[in-house]
Amino acid sequence: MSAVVEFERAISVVGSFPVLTGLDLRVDQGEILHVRGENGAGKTSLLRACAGLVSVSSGNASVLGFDMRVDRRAPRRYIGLLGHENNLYRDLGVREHIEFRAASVGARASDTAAALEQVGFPQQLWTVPIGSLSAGQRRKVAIASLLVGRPQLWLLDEPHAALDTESRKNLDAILTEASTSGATIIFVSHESPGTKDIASRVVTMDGGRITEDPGAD
Amino acid sequence: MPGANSAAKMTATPVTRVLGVSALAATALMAVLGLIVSPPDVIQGEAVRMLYVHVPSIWIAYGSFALTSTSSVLFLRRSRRRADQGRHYDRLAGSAAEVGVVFTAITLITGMLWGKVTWGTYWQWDARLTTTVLLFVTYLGYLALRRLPAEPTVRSRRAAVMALISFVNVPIVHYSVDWWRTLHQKASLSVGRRPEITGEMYWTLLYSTLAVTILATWLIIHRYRVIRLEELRDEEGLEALIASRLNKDVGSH
Amino acid sequence: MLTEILLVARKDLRVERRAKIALGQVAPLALLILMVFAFALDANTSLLERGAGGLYWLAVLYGGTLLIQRSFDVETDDGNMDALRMSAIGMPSLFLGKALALFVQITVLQLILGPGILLLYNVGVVDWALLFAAAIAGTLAFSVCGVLWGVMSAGLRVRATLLPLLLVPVLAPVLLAGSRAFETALGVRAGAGWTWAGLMFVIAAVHTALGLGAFGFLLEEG
Amino acid sequence: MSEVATVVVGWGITFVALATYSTWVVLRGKGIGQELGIGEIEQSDVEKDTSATTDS
Repeated sequence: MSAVVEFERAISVVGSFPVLTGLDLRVDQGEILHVRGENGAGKTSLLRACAGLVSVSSGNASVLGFDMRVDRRAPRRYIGLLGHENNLYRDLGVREHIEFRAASVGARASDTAAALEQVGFPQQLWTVPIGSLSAGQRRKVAIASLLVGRPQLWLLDEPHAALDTESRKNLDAILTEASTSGATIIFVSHESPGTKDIASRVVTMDGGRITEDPGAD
Repeated sequence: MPGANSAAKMTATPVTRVLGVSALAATALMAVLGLIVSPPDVIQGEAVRMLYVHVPSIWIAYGSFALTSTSSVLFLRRSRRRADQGRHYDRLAGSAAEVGVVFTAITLITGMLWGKVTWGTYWQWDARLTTTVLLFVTYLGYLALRRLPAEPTVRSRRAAVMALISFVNVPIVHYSVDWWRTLHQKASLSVGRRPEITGEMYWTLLYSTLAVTILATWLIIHRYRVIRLEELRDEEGLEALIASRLNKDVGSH
Repeated sequence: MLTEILLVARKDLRVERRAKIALGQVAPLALLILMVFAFALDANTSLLERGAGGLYWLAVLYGGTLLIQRSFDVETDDGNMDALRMSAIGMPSLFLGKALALFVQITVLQLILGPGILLLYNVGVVDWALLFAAAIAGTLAFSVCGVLWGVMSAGLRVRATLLPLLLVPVLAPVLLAGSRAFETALGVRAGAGWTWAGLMFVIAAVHTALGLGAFGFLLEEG
Repeated sequence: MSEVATVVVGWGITFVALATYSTWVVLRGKGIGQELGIGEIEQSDVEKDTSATTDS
């Protein structure tokens, strides 16, 4: 198995705060990694470092085979990132929004309908402006925006938040299917997702580094 | 760049001390020469003494801004390859810009006072004055941008890009303002017959420039060192923060 | 690349069409500014007539600054900037796309302000071609500078004050050239109106070149 | 204002401004230096550090 994400003693600083304090982590292709930890443990920063949005200032970091210390933009087009925020334009219609996101990652606009159906988004709301949707519906739109890009690496920050039980199950199904077809998934949550944990491995973070990792030797 | 190299090395205390003392002595002598020894001008009278602070100031300001631009270009070139490289160029750019702003302010104030006695007005919409004010505001903006809280590399890059744009913009501003005035102003108040600068006045001006240059160099070096110290302080704070996060980590086990 | 530029511009304009900030708030505000200029100058017709060009561009500057800010508030809202950074859109296309959208919006603003000065300030146009050329050149310069400085101050707590501080010195020559060119086009001052318009094109070109090179650098955060 | 007075004011402002700025820079450097525990004698450490950065 090839490593999709590999961090060695990685230190990241945002502003003047060390968000990652010497983190070691290896994630192989096809894994579904669940990162646990309390608020402020550095989980979000780990995701952002994987996406190349936060630079690694010392140690080694490679994502999808790209050295993040050389060019942290390189792997981005293969990555789907869902942060705390949904990254939605509240003044766009649902469909318009996903078509824009699809086009901006070089995917076909025709995949939009499939993605929206996959996340179980009611068809009568496809033209409604995002600003008037509920939190759960927005989350679904955000997930659909990732789906159209068919990312090789999914980085999800509390993906189950704001979703009801039914939608959580649905999301788990989507993620499991993605991983069987070769994608790698890292998701972060400080609670257990509520449904059966789909993760193939669970690691714990604290103080900006991994403190428990069954996969580490 | 050799300039940056030597500037960095000159932070050594003996060198800056000597430089500081010479700056002090040189400016004192400059005051004696400019205020007492040099003769009043035939046309401008005593007012000509303003020349010795006004003209060197603007030269130093231009020089500093040029230094800011060069270091910014070098910084961008360095940091394109690796984000954590070329920080010294960024420091040099920042310290030179600040010194440049101080000297631009002095130029403006002395210029306005001088204008009052020679032209009878503090302000004239003359190309040079207008450009200088815009230059002043531009670099004030640059300094404001540098002070914003951000990740160091991001802040430095942003500042470097702005320095570059500002530098490109200076000739555009100057050209357009110059053209504006020459097109529409009936050659009126402008000083016009600027007296020939000769003899003692010439030497005094030259000497003043030298003195102010020494002072500015000393200032830039010191400012550079202060920026470096600020960074060291931040880094030290960082180590402490990492340590405290790890201690908490150890404690939880 | 053209597809990408149009994609970004279309997205911005769609957002704008729904939110109606430019038409609904900025344009009326700019018109209001034209009115209060008249108050400030005591509705002195000859002064207003002579100053129409300059006052027009000041109103554009004011409205334009608000539009630039809005253009980037849309991106920083709900973390959209992250999505842009993660997208496959090239940085030059992103720069040009946002500039294009701003260009359209500022043009719309001017389509309201233009009749405004003609009616309120009692001026007539003697050279329509020059008027349009100057308006287009000035708008181009406004848009590219706007995107360049907009991204620099985007998302910052102090953006509302920082953006104008950075923008105005850079746009000063545009303001100057625009005012002079308009004065010629409106027939209140004989002069080299076309050269002034040309100068604005040059300014726009210079900043486009700078923006194409630097935009990626500026968008990157952390 | 007479010419002499103007000259005095101009030079005065210049020197006061430069002196204030210089003092501010020096004191700020001293202040942070002390905070970091870098005394006058160990100033060379800062120098080493900066030249190390320069060489890289």
